[in-house]
Amino acid sequence: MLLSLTELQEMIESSVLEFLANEYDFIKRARSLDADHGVAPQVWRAFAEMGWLGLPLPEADGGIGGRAMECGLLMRAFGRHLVVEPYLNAVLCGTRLIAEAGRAEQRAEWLPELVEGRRRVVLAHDERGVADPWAPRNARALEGGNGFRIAGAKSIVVGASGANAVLVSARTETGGVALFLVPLDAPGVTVEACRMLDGARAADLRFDDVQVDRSALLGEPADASGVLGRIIAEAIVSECWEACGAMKAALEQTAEYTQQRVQFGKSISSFQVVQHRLAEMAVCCEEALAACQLAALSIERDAASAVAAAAMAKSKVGRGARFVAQEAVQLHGAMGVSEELPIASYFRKLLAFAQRSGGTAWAGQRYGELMLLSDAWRDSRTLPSLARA
Amino acid sequence: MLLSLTELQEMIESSVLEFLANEYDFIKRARSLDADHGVAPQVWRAFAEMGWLGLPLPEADGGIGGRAMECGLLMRAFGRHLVVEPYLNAVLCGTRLIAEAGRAEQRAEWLPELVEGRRRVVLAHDERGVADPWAPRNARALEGGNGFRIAGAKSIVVGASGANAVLVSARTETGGVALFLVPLDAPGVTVEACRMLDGARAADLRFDDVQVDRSALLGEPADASGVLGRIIAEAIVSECWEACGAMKAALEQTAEYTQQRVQFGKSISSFQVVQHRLAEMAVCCEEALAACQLAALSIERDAASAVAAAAMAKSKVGRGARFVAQEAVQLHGAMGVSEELPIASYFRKLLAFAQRSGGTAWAGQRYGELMLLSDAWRDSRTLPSLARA
Amino acid sequence: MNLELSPAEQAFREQVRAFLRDNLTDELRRGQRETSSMYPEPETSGPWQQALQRQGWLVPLWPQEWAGTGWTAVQRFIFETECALAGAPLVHPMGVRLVGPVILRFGTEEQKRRYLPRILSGEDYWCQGFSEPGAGSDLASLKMRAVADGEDYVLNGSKIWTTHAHHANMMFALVRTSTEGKRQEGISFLLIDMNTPGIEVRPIATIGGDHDVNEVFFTDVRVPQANRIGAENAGWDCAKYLLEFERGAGIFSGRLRSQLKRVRDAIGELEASGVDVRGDGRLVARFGEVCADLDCFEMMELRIMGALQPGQSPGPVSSILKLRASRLKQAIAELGVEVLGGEALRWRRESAGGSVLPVLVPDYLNSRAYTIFGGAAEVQLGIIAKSVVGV
Amino acid sequence: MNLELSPAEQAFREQVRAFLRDNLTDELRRGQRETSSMYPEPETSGPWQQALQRQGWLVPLWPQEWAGTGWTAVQRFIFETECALAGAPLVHPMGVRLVGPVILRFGTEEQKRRYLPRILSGEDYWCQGFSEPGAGSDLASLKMRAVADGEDYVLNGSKIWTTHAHHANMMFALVRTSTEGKRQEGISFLLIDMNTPGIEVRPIATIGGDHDVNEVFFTDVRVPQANRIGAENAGWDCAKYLLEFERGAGIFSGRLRSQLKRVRDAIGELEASGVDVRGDGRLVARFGEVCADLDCFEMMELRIMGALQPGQSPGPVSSILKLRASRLKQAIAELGVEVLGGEALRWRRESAGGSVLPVLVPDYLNSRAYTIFGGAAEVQLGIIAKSVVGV
Repeated sequence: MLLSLTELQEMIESSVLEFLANEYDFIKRARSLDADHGVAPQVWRAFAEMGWLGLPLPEADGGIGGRAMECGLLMRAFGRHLVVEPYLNAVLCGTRLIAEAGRAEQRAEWLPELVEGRRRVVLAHDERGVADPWAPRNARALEGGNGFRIAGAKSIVVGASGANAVLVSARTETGGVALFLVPLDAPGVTVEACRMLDGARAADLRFDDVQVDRSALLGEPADASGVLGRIIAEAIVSECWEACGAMKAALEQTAEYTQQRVQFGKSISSFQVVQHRLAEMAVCCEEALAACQLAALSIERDAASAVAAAAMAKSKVGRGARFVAQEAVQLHGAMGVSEELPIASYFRKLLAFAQRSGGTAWAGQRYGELMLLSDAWRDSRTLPSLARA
Repeated sequence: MLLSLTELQEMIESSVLEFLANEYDFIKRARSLDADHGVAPQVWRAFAEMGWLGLPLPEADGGIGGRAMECGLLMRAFGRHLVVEPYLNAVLCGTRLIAEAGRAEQRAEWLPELVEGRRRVVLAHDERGVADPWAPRNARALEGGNGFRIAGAKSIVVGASGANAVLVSARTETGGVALFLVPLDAPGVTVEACRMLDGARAADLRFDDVQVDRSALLGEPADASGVLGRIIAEAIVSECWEACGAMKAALEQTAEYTQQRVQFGKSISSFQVVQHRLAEMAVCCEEALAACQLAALSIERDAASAVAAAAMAKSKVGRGARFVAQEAVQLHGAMGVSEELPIASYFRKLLAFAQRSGGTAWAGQRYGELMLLSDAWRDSRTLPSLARA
Repeated sequence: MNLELSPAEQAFREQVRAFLRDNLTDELRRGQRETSSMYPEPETSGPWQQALQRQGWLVPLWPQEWAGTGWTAVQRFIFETECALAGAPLVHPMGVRLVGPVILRFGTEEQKRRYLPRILSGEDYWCQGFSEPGAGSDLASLKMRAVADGEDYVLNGSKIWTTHAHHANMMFALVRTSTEGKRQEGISFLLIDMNTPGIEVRPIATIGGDHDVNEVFFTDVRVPQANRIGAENAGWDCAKYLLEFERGAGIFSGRLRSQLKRVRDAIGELEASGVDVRGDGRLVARFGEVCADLDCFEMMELRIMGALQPGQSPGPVSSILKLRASRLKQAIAELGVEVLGGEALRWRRESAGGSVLPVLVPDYLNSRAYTIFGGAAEVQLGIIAKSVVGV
Repeated sequence: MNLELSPAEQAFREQVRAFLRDNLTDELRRGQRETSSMYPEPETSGPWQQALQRQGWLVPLWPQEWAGTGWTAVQRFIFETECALAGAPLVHPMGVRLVGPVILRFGTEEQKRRYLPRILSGEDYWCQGFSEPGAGSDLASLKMRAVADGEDYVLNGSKIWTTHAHHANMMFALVRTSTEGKRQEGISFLLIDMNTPGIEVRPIATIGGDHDVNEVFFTDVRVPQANRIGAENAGWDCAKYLLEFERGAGIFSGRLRSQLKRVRDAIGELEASGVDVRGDGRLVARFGEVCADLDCFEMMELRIMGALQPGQSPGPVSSILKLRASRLKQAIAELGVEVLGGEALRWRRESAGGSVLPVLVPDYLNSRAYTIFGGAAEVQLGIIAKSVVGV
């Protein structure tokens, strides 16, 4: 058992934090907010140069071989600095799915340019009205001719505007789920860009009987739900790490603000209710970190535990995020509801997190269902599970 | 519109409070706690002498003609003093059902002695596993011979031990609900007494094919679900009033205790977090009172609104009761979890309230369902509803 | 106690409804409905103010010689509730509810004759210059100086969080005319023409993306001393009176119910487009709890506000109303976001065909201000502890 | 960071399991399972203490020359977790975890030789005399006097909330030996034989109906000065060390999970009797949230406690653990009551056939004490604000 970070983990964390502290402070962040598609070219290039666009990929693919923990540390730093670029959906979902599920020629065609930051592929999975990230999709792919005809709609696909292609999840006639690599300029694809609550960009996509070659199918013509389910679970854990970083930053900024802000002749941090509120926020931050660590360290134990780990982390971090965000704004007073300080942006970021991937409350209920169905919860969740006598 | 109490209401409230202050302080209350069946004979006699055993009955039946508001004020005072006697289930349910639904000979046989306190009849309606107070019961009454055969079980029937008879709700063959007046010594009735969380007494009742005459049927052989449903709704509102009184007393005692209790050289009421906690408790008490008033004043508007009013009040008062009870104990420190002061008894009383009649959370959900099905919530809930153009 | 309306109250209610039927246009309704910030824009509130003024119902609480209605408190509750439930715009309160009563109470005859008619007609649009960067909940620490110079004061300093300063042509402000004695004793209450040279209005972007508030800078701004209300250094009395008057004026329950309608309408819209919202039991329960909270708030408000005599203020118990109203506002807004689910991630899609969906997220974001402005929740809790609980 | 066990850790875990298989009887398990108060009765904790002592595992944190195990922090986490999840009784902590370490650190050789073996054997059953009627969270305000008289102290005063004083033959207590100087500087740490004349134990009934705590009255009780640990008036150091040691000793996550098992078993029992518990989506969600809370607490506890070096204390961050453990205890207990629904109205039906239902309500009632005793939640929040947040 190792309860501290490895050298690789420390290196990743410190290099990301250093880069962002220099190149992504709250002022410079406006470059990304204002950039086309919410991606500042120099930032994305720097991500490539630092190797982060290949973070989750094996070294053979030009990656760093990072696993859930390493990705989590990077995402936490991203959360701390409210990074706008669609790293999660592009790298941790799109690139990674191609690396893990793609056929050799797909990997060869896409991975080098994705890792170098010259192209971007994002996952198009969410659909309006389907909260459960693991539930079957309504989009369908009908086999025909030398390929497939895709019909359906994907909602608020993060990073889709500006991407070269999307990985569309769709139900096939056999009842399974398949992923298709579809360029956004393919005939029949409609892209309606939108801005998101946290400043990122997304698009609603419509696929009106889009005809794709058989080669667009990601991987072998088999059910992709296994790998997709696992990568969605890991993505949810990554988004929890990101929230965790934003929560901590919001706490720190609030603690600092309350020390500076004087009312009734003393700093407001000297009021007992303010102190207790800050303490409660700190507890939420510690618990959120524990949720992320536990999820990252246990998510690879087996396939069944991936969904549980994601639901657990989402429920816990989501509830803490709501409290921290609301109290951070409240303790900032009027400053908290204006754009004079970054705190309003943290609030929106954490709200966006809470609403994503089915939402906080749903995750709690899902975790409850899973735990009541199995006896997994009866055992320690940190010690590896063992047959109990 | 009259926003203050009527003379009758003020008279009832002050006489109940005066009686209880003299005859039911926390020490004298032990008489009732220790009495057989949780009923101190001199207390029940006094209730009769004050006329309270006929409070909800028309004057023609020897009553005072009290409606929901008058009953509520009495129950609030009962809650304030943690009255142990089964007034609610005996008088506001049992006696009242006989008065409202009984046939002339049943009314003549029972009402005088009930009002005089010489006999007691309680409603036996709750069944294990059926949370919704308005849901159909599992107990059944089969018609046969010159009467009915009743089979089923009733759970934790308040005041059953020591009662002369119970009003059993049971499904009939036609699918309706009927009420039967069954003496507790009837063959086939098993009475297992138990003590309750709040010190009151109850019993689990089993009816093993209990044969009763046709005359045991309360009222005409028709469906009693209308009157039963309404009286259950009013009983729930009454139990909210009772909780409201207990909440207010718990707040007052806590405010007083925190002013006396010195820690770190000052009274703990001078700590800001304690002050804010007391303020939140006071807000809960005010809101609970409003819930009770609104329910009492609107419950008789129409039959449909009775269930809604009860669910509304239960949800609101229940949530406030939980907060006030927990904070009262917390602010009392170790004194709060001991029997050295009454506060632990208030905690148990309020917990019992929260668990009763389907529970607080269930009531909120029920109210949500009702409100989402109708448009009633779109109109003011205080101003009488009117067709809107 | 009873909630039945007397025949007179019933007739009054019918009269209000008839007025609403005849005067409240769909356009005005839509303007209010699509407002996510605290107050609607002048193009929505203005015409409605004029309609009320024509009817003689604009300023119920003013003395009858100055267009007051002489209504009972219950009548006023009926009026406010009916207006809110019908979806009528909120009248901008700065003139009619804030500065007007101060002028009525402390102004000279000349000041009354000059300002009150223009408040009633809407010719003057007012903003409030109280808060400063260093003075929020602790208002008495305000610093903006007004130095007497001939017949004028010369103002230097700044005001912040000034709602609709960019629309206003007049401001009422608290300024420091003395630094001697207790902090409260050196403050004066001034009326300032916003077109005076030296005034600069800087917009402040807010969390919900609306332009609602501003910072207002004063550089050597000359304001006639004749524009002072009350005596020099007696402005704190005006401010206290203003706050006291406001406490007796706000009826919120109808407005909150109208906000809840918007959430219910969003459920309808989403379900019409195939999203199953009500299948989520937790959301149904939350809707029920918020309804119950609102119902009780309405009853509490009616009991407290409906029992007032003319000119009476509810006293410290109004802190309970203020606290609960602000939290209910937030709870309803949060319910709206829960109803949206993943759709909440979308930022300000244009409203199409009267959809209420785009307004819900900004409404939630802006709702966070309700426990901050106008006496933060923490201040209210302190008042409740001291004055209601008595510790 | 990783959670994989090394071969040595794995082997240790197997060894613990084997020990539990061989020594943890059904009777001991049942004794713990049916305990609704904070500590099991001596008839349950005693035999288990003896089994641990036979194995040499009773006092992992003591020095190895005094029966300590020399385990790593991770081993201790494994041990505590396995014991708790297997349903082993809680060892009564007053001797082995509270007074023992104080004697080890501050006691004379003679005191060590006299008391420590009797702590290990269970021959002495200890209780703690810290709190007084006027001294709760503010412990330093304690007043019970110990006046030197010859070779003895003469004690007058009272202690309150004394857990298991009615079982104990020994008490360690803080007493006031001086009223000079700072309040902390006049306190001494005494070991008191409970059979000394003048001691009277009065039971205090508690909210859950258990007899757990007592008030202990001292009237002219003579205690040899030789029973003082450390110097006169230096007892505060002992108390601080005791609290500090305890902070590094508690591993709660397994115990909490074991409590949750009881709730899950109640669901099973109710469903077996025909009650549909899991049909209530809200309850399922609450179960999920409590599970998530518990999982995260376990991870947090492992990360903090598992990284300690021998003798090291986690410092102020232990306040987060204490706060969360106490709230989780309450949340699990409250979930138990929710599961019971209307059945919760029943007071203490006799347990029949190993049913867990009767224990849930008293457990909830008693759980309210967890945010009060041993450093109230408010005290922990104050520490967290100062030492973790740094305001």
